[in-house]
Amino acid sequence: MTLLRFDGVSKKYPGGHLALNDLSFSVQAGEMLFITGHSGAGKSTLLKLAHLSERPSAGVVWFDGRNLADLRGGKAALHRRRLGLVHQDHCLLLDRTVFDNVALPLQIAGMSPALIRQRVHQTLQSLGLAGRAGHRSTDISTGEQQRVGIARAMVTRPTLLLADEPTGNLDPGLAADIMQQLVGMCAQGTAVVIASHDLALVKRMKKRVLVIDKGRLMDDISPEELADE
Amino acid sequence: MTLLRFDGVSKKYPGGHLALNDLSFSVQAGEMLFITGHSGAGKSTLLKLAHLSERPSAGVVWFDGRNLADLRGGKAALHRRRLGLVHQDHCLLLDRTVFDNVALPLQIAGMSPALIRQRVHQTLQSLGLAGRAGHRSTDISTGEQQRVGIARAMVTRPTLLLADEPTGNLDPGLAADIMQQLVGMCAQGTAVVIASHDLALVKRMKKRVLVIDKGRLMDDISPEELADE
Amino acid sequence: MSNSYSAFAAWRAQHAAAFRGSFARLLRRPFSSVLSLAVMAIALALPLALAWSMLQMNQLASQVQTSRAIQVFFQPAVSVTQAKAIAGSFQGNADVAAVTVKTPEQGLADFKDSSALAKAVAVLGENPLPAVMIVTPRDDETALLSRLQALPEAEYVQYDGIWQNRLNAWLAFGQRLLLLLTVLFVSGAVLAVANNIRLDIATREQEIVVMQQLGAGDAYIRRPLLYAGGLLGFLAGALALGILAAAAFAISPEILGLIRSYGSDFAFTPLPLFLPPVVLAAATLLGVFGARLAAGHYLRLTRPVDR
Amino acid sequence: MSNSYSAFAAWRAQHAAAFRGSFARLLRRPFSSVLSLAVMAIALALPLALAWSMLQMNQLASQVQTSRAIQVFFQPAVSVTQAKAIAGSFQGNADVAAVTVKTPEQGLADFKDSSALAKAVAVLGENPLPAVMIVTPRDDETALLSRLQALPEAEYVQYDGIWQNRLNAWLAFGQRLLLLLTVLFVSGAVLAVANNIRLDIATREQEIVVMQQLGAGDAYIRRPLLYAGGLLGFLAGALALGILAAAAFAISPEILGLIRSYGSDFAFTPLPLFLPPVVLAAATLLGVFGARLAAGHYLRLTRPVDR
Ligand SMILES: Nc1ncnc2c1ncn2[C@@H]1O[C@H](COP(=O)(O)OP(=O)(O)OP(=O)(O)O)[C@@H](O)[C@H]1O
Ligand SMILES: Nc1ncnc2c1ncn2[C@@H]1O[C@H](COP(=O)(O)OP(=O)(O)OP(=O)(O)O)[C@@H](O)[C@H]1O
Ligand SMILES: [Mg+2]
Ligand SMILES: [Mg+2]
Repeated sequence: MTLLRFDGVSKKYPGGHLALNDLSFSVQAGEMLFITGHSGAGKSTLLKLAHLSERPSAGVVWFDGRNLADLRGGKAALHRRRLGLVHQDHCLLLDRTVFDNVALPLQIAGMSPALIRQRVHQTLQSLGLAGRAGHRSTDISTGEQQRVGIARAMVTRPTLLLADEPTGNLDPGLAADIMQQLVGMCAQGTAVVIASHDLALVKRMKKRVLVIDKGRLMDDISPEELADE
Repeated sequence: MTLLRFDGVSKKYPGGHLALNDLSFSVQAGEMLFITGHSGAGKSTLLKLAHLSERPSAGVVWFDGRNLADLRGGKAALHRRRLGLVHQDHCLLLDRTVFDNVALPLQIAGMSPALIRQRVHQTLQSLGLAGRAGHRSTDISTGEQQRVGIARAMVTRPTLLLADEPTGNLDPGLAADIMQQLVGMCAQGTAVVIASHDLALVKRMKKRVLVIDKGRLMDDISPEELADE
Repeated sequence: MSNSYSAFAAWRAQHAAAFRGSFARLLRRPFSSVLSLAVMAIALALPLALAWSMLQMNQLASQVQTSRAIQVFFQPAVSVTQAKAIAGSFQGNADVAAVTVKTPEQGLADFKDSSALAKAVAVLGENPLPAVMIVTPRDDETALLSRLQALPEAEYVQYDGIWQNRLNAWLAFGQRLLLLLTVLFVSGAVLAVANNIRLDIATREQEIVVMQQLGAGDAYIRRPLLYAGGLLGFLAGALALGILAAAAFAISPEILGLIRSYGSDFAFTPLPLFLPPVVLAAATLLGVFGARLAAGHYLRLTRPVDR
Repeated sequence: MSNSYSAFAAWRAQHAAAFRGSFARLLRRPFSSVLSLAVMAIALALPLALAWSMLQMNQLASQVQTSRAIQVFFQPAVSVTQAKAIAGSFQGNADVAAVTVKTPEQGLADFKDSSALAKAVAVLGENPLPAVMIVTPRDDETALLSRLQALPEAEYVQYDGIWQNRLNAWLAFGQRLLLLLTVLFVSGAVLAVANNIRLDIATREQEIVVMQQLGAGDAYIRRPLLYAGGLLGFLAGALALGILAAAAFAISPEILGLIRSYGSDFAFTPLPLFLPPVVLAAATLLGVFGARLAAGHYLRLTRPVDR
């Protein structure tokens, strides 16, 4: 089943810069997919369009059979709740604790406090942050902040998880660990789209890879092709 | 000549966490040096102590023959002006343009506007940001923001450049480019200390490497040892 | 997402959390909270003080109106019956609003009530007071005055027209001044409360952005801000009432002086009892309203896509 | 760093940049700037309006004091010389502050100046006015009053003591009220300006942090904040003067009424000319001072290491 589909999508920012140029591709439910490209290629822009943090200048983004252009206000908010987004600059609330940050999307969803506590602790545990739950999110290292951001996106068990450079501040060992967890989520039905410039990591994962350059789709490499190499 | 020296330095954060534990090493003027370690090992803490953004709980940090503990207020500010710091989370002024951000340390130093313009444009050029000078720093990609942070640290031609994960959001090609520029600065006499978890990059550079783990110095690998491998 | 947990329980929990959060935030920055509160409280206290003074003045002015009366002191020889007959002859006149006669006994009773002099009169044993006719003029009183003065039975006609006019002019000036100040201050209070809350919310812009990114609806984001606004408003209202009480205390000597100058028949209105709850409710509403406006502004400003 | 560029030029350039920056910031957010300005302007206008009213009242009260005088109208038969002799006999009395005699001619001149009635008198051809002695009492006037009333030459003794007392009580009340309000409002204005600027600076906390990280000294960081504070203060002061002028216009009918009730010898003090520059300077200083306080607070709060 096609979960996400870009259909001739372009994005021109107010300044006039064409960040995405006539991009088309689709993502199946439960699929894992990498997006690579140089700095400024348009990776983050692509994820923002899927997340409804930006709107396309041309073309249509489909999600679960719906045109995202039709979702406004409360409906757009509901759409965002079905997604998990790992921001490239973690985007945590700095005056709250690690626990509160991860609990936030569950609170927004109206989950019961007991269930929230259980879920959050379980997720923090799996990312090696168990000992940091009570720390303010300013008082942890950048790599730890990045993992809190990942935890916040994973904790709701979303239909689609968008991760923007999730391992930029992590060492290779930790990065591999986290990739394994994302693979685990995929196995449970979450589609995962990861923007990354870490070519070594991307190649090792042997998943589908989209290569974009200057806003254009240059290549769509299937896992089989990578396995052949 | 020894530029920077850590002498039995420990750092305990208010929460009680021991981020650095009895660390001693020194950096020569014009030397290039990498610091690696897992996420949360204490890399950023080490750089912050040298930059006087934090103070040690025990031990002494020497810079250019002076005990940093003696520098307070205006003197601490002057010390920071002699340094360039690339923050792990770029730390740009988001309501200003790329140009204004890079020009800021020169304005603080009281340089003439004409000279500032020349220097800033030259630095932006060398980092592939020439076309972004007039953009607001919110309106560029994260990798571009990271490069603006590098430009801001390089532009003053400091005695010591501290770079915290400067290539976390850059693709390998761009990362290698920027490393070359830092090597160039070294050749002109700037000592460069880089915290990085990108082991592949670190190994390729064949420079001295400090490995820290849980706040302790585990290894001090000389360039010769790396060349031998 | 969880069926066992009712929507109502979730709603209640979110409200409780929003309220606790607002309170915690207030306590975390005591310095700025106190400063903001002081500004809002003073802004609220002033229109209240002014409105109350105005009420007071209006009431006094109407009491003072009654003493526009002309008092005709009859010669001792004139009997009460005669006096009443003369009063009757003025009753229907076009420029007379009211006529009454005060008997010597009534006059004495007045003295007894109000003055130490009454004692001396009591000792004297005999009532030296004349009958007095009190005429309240309608419109221009000049003609009436000369008719009264022409009465052969009149010993002395007392009329304080000039002073009366001056006092009225002063009162008119005072009332207008108070009205002006009240208008300025009510608008000032609304502005000050709204601006304080707007600036408070401006420091939370980042929080709003993150919430929106996580898919929180406008109502969810607004909730803690509205609670914070209401809380600030309520506390400012309470502080304003305290300031008001202190001010009333400070001005009491002058009020006593005023009462003395009018004798005992001067009624002074204290702060009405219904005021505190009304002020608290209004201040809370004002805070919520200001927060609502400001939150709307920032929600539109930071909204990811619908701008 | 660069020797060809003088330290003075750098200093000047930094100041100019700081000032331009403050102005640009103000214009970039017109909505919040206008709101902040309005609050500060009203906060400043009120103590000014009150202080001016108080000045006015004090002056009027002292003018009114002079009419505490007792006027003795002599019988037509009493000549001016006789009147002056009687006046002389009262001159030295302990309870007399001043005595003057008004001749019939002076009395007529008064009428000519001020009233339509004067014309009728002029047509009459003859001066029907008596000589008048005006006595200003010192301290308690009861004894003096009965002595004057006992004068065989006196036709009528006019004295408005009760009304005088009442007016005095009103003035005392008004003055105390104004003093109270002025104290409240001056403190309110200082607080409002300081708080506004503090909240403005709170939204720039991140900027302060980055500057400190780059090695900027406190003075460098503070400079644009002080300029912003001064600019806000200056504009608020200008707006306050505008409000004041509008208020003076709105209250003018009542002031004219007051003047009429006192006849023509009532002097009304207009807003003094030195006021606008003084207000502007004070408001600017207040803004700079508030910014200085708030900036100090945030510099300490965000300082990298010296906390
Ligand atoms: N302000 C703080 N208060 C309390 N603990 C802190 C603070 N800053 C850092 N820490 C803790 O100190 C340890 C070292 O932090 P540091 O930022 O130096 O790590 P790092 O090596 O830079 O990690 P990363 O690679 O993730 O950036 C971490 O465990 C972190 O949680
Ligand atoms: N808000 C914006 N306004 C104007 N231009 C923008 C904006 N955001 C991004 N851009 C530009 O669009 C291009 C693509 O940006 P994007 O953030 O998608 O790149 P990216 O592939 O994520 O890069 P990186 O690897 O550096 O994060 C960049 O050249 C950037 O300068
Ligand atoms: Mg990006
Ligand atoms: Mg770090």
